Amino acid sequence: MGTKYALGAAINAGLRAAMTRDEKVIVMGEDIATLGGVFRVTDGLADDFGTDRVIDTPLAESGIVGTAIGLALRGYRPVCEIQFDGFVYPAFDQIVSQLAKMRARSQGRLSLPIVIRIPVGGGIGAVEHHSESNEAYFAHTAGLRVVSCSNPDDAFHMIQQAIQSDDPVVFYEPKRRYWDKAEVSDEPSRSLHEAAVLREGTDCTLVAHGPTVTTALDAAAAAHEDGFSVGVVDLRTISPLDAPTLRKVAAQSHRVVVVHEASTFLGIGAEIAATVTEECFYELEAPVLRVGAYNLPYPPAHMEDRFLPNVDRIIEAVDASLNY
Amino acid sequence: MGTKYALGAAINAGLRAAMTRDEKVIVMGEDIATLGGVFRVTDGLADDFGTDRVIDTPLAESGIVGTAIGLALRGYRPVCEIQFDGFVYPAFDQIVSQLAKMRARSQGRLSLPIVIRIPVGGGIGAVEHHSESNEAYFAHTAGLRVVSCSNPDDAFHMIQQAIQSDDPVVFYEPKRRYWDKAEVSDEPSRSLHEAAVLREGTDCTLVAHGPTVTTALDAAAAAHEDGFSVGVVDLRTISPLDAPTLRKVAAQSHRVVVVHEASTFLGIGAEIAATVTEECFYELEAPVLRVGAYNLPYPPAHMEDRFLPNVDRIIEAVDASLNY
Amino acid sequence: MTVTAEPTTTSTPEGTPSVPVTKSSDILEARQNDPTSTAPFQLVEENGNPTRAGDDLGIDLELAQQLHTDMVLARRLDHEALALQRQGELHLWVMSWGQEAAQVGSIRAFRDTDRVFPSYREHAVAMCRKIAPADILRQWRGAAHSGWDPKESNVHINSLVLGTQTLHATGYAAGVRLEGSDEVVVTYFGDGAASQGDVNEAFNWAAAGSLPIVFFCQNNQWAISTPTTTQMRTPLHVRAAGFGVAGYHVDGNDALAVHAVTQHATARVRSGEGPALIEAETYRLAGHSSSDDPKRYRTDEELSAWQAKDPITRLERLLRNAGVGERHFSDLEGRADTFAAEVREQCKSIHGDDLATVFEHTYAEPHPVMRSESSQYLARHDRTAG
Amino acid sequence: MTVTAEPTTTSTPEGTPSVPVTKSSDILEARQNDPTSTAPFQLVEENGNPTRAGDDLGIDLELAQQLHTDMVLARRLDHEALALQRQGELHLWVMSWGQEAAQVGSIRAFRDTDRVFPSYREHAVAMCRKIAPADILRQWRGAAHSGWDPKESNVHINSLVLGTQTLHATGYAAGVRLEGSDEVVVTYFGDGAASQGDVNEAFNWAAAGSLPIVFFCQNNQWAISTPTTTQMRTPLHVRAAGFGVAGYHVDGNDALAVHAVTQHATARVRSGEGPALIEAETYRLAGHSSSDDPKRYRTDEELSAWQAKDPITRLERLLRNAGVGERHFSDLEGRADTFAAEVREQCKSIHGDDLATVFEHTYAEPHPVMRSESSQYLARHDRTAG
Ligand SMILES: Cc1ncc(C[n+]2csc(CCOP(=O)(O)OP(=O)(O)O)c2C)c(N)n1
Ligand SMILES: Cc1ncc(C[n+]2csc(CCOP(=O)(O)OP(=O)(O)O)c2C)c(N)n1
Ligand SMILES: [Mg+2]
Ligand SMILES: [Mg+2]
Repeated sequence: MGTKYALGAAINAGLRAAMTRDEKVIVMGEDIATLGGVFRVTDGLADDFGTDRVIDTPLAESGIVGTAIGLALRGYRPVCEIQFDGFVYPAFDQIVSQLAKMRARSQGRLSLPIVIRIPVGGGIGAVEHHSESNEAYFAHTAGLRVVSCSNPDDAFHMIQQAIQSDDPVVFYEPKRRYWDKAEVSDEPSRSLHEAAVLREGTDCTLVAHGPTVTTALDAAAAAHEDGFSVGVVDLRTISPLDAPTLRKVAAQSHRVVVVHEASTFLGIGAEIAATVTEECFYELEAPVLRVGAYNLPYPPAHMEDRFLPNVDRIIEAVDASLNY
Repeated sequence: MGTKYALGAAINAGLRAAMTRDEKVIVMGEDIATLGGVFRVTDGLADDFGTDRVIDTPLAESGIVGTAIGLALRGYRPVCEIQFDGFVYPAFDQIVSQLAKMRARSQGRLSLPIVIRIPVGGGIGAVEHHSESNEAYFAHTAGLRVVSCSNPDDAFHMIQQAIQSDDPVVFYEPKRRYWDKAEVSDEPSRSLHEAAVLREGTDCTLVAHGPTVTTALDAAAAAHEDGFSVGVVDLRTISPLDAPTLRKVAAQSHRVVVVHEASTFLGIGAEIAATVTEECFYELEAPVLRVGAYNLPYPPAHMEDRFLPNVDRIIEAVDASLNY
Repeated sequence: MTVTAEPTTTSTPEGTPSVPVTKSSDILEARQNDPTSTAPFQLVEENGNPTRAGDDLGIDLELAQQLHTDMVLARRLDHEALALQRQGELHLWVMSWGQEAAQVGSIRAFRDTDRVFPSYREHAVAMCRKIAPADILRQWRGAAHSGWDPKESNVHINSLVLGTQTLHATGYAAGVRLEGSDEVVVTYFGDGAASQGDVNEAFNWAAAGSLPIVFFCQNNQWAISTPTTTQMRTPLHVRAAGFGVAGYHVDGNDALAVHAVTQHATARVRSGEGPALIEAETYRLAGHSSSDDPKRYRTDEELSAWQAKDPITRLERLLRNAGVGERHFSDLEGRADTFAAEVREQCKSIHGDDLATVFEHTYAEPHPVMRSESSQYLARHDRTAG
Repeated sequence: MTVTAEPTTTSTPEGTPSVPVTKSSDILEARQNDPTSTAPFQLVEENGNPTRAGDDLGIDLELAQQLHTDMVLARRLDHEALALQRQGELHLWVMSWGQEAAQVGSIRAFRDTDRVFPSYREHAVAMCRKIAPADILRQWRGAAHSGWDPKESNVHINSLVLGTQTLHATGYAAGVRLEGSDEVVVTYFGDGAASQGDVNEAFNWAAAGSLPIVFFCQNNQWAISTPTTTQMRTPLHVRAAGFGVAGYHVDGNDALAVHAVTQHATARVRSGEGPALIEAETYRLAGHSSSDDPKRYRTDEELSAWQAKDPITRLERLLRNAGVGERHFSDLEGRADTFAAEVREQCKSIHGDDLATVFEHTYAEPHPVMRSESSQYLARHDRTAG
């Protein structure tokens, strides 16, 4: 392609490509057909693929995932949109007890190639339930795959890779980055479950995903100004983690700081800290530190800047790591 | 008291004491009144307190938690039973978005003193959904408290402390230990959110909760035979963690192995590893190791012995830690 | 083809002492689960003339003036709030424009001691319960997640996860019933929310327990861009009757009809006959929220057809026909202007608390993570200012 | 008091070519959402005599023999399985005892190409779909989480989380409809499960989409210890009608009536008229499961009253009255004995796979955690034996 896409438009293009390639791919959710989704990520799909394949559903998340399971059993590859992160919980049972477990339950006989798209995270000044980061719940659930894109190129390719996967994939879209533009390549540069080392560092490595990748890059640039070599890894895949890449950067930089918007307590940072420490105990010069949201319910928009990890808090953690 | 109680009977006695003390305490759930619950934990309560306070509900978990919230807003202190761990997910939205967040949402104006009792874990040869360990989901959720009892004395006191708490508490009961008998004291020996050091150790400390505490004690005894001093901590509280106690034992024994029945990936062991390492980096001689279930959906009963952490796997981890 | 909607497992005696069987209650009782009805119950036609039922029941002019006043002020809140949103003073606004009759007509039929569980669009309800503009706007300014103290207004805070509040209301009603109180609980929700499992669990739970609750559905024809035809096959009042919940169908743009039906249903519920559902057929004249562009999904014709049914115009016509003098209208305009100024002023006076307060409000009892993170936080930031 | 249950947003033309309007279909059609009915539809009385409707429609003796055979074999499975459980050969058994007519009467009215979504008690259904005893018992022996390949039997695996399968069935039916296929989907669930949000979402979703699905409720009066009066206020077929799902009410202990109603409803669904629900009034004669003690919650009188309605006895009486010779019964006894031996043998031959297989079955595609944990696991244990 080579042309610039906003992240949301890149997902739209990726959905389009997947639907063109495979007529079993269908897209379903609340307000996704006529309206094109509240973020317009599915804009125009109903016009081009028809309302048999781009389906406005009743307003029921358990129904969306539950019927998607039935459609998958019939041979379809449903891509479900959950309108906002905070509205996925009514579907939790269908995701955790049915979607995740059906393959193991059936001794591998039944596959459920379903993608659940979730616009995630804060920073858009929204009301309650519209800014949550709930990847840890799904990452803790065996049977699911969980990925998180941070830029248009990944968004375009990862959504297609997720749709091609025969496993269920929870696909996180960083809603406050929907309008960020960048070039999109013709071919994916890596497989779905590989992390990307966006910046090499020898003093410390920041590990981030989704919306916080940009923040981490900014922090690394600021640290560079101060004379420190700070690397950045874009996780991309949350479950499974790309442990080899994490091990590599930990061994190289001896210090790791994980950044995410979810609360730190049992957030993905805890798993990364545990894994990296287990595998690189002697290489580490400091414990893996975590910069996440505070362990509070997502606060009113007015307070979100102070709630979310930002460059200052990342730098604070890098300093703590360097001075440990 | 001084008399011996089975763990299930101790909870029954605790509920009875709480209901006698405060008439706003009500107990509700599926099959809990006439039948006394599938594990008979609420046996006889309906006879003694009446079916206004011991309520057989329709078969709907979201309804149980959702209406309990309404009852709490009316001034009651509902204790909800979820019949089995795997059936809590239909209530996930009400627990995570409503129960956990109502107090923060209302700027502290509304308290929801609700206890959700969940018989948890495997080892009873049950069919699917009856053996899960899902504490990590709730522990990651700010606004909830999560506790786990391992013996009759704690069961008796902790259920009362949980009911007295003005915060919502997820209360885990180790179902395969329901029939274990032990003495129950008149007064609680510690507050709800304190861990218990059951055995001191200088070479390594095992940290366990609920059903795996007995397994950890057995492993520690076996290690002792082999000449190692292995301590055991019963977490009791999963959220908040008792970090001071964890720090203390880590500093003392320099090696920590966490044991739980949940999958290790983002299980509570990950948080304990991250926290302990962060706070005791220089005291540790080895990374915190985790012994949990494999990262699979809970398998058929026929395979559960090989799935669950057992003495052998704990000893294997202790050895790995000692030889790190 | 018809079904018995009369509950079969619990008897519902007609004419219990607390619901006197009068002519008006006969007319309204006949509307409960009425199979012959295709049109919702009306007292006032669009042109402001009483319908046949309006003539039979008689029009309460004093009530009409009150409801008209409530509606005009509520609409003014909407105008001001949307303007404030456009000026950047609010993050978001969800308009209740066009739905005023459904809201004020219903809430005025309850006692102040009856607990309300709203969804998020019930500003007109909130105003009738004397909730201050600042408290209504607080949430939409991003300053707080809720605006008022339910213990004062007897209105629970808004629920944004659709349908969840119907179960809270059901549980609250179970508490009311346990105490033998004669309070009634009312919960508001939309046509879209009715597709959620929680709402249907609530219908069933309330019916099974014969609880004192009124489910009030504002069927405004749309759930964002999704029409009711996508949500359901039968009208909601029919569905409710299937659960054993007494179902009523009313013109939600006719404030007097809404009031009459609600009053009737509520009396029935209060007397112990179990839950009722009122489906008020209305229309959201504006977008779903200040972020929405309704032109993407609905036609100008549909909009103008509903504009012709505007609930405020209808009552104004009725009042003028009935000879209510200009004074009412001009006084009201003055009052609305004063109110508008108040809204603007109160809006700008809302200053959210600092994040520090959230550490205090998340748990009732001491919590070590709160303690340590709160001190970290305070060390990072000055406690004052947001 | 009655409500129109005829869906209002979609027309359902009577007498479309695919549902020929015959006398029998008239009788049965009249049973759909029948407001005058308090008693469920019957063809055979408890004493084995045809009812008035049975006389009118005529009794199909061949079918009766088939259903009788199915039921006797299914009951035998229950007896053997419970005995095997008591001997420690099964971890758990959930008896369908008493519910055989509801199950065989319904499943025999579908085509083999119609996909079934069972709950967990539908062993008689599974047997009619030629699922082997070993495959039925596998799950209850703790050897696997499911027993059979849905692609072979066209029966989906059991769902233990109550009600979840109704949404899967609804989605599957949506797929059937997208393809314009004339398949019908059927899902089984219990009176207790009907309180779950998922089941009601499924009713609504299927009705709104006019999907080709039959919801089959075995109302066996109990959900473990909880009676239907605690679950709901109106009978379930009435609730379904409220959603716009055609509701039928049938004596679930009358295999021929269940068959007739199901055949009728299914033809209607197949012809594109949207979903149907059949509520079969039956009784679980044994405990909820091998772990349950039903004496704790129900009376001996209730049990004996229902024993008198035993579906097998009823059909046996009918067959004997109709002059079906002893041969049928003695042959069947022999067949049941052979079958019982087969059940015992197959049960003991079930050997679960090793946990190693779960590492292979959890994900379709390579997964590093599976790979590394699986090798750890294999290093710990010999791959063979369980
Ligand atoms: C569980 C859940 N899913 C999705 C949403 C997003 N959402 C907010 S309002 C809305 C439409 C609601 O429609 P309706 O219930 O008819 O109420 P109305 O907005 O028309 O008043 C949607 C889909 C939500 N708030 N909660
Ligand atoms: C979501 C969920 N909650 C609770 C249970 C536990 N449970 C298993 S069977 C049962 C009763 C089911 O009753 P019903 O639906 O009438 O079916 P029946 O057992 O009578 O066939 C219960 C409560 C479950 N399996 N799933
Ligand atoms: Mg609406
Ligand atoms: Mg039942």
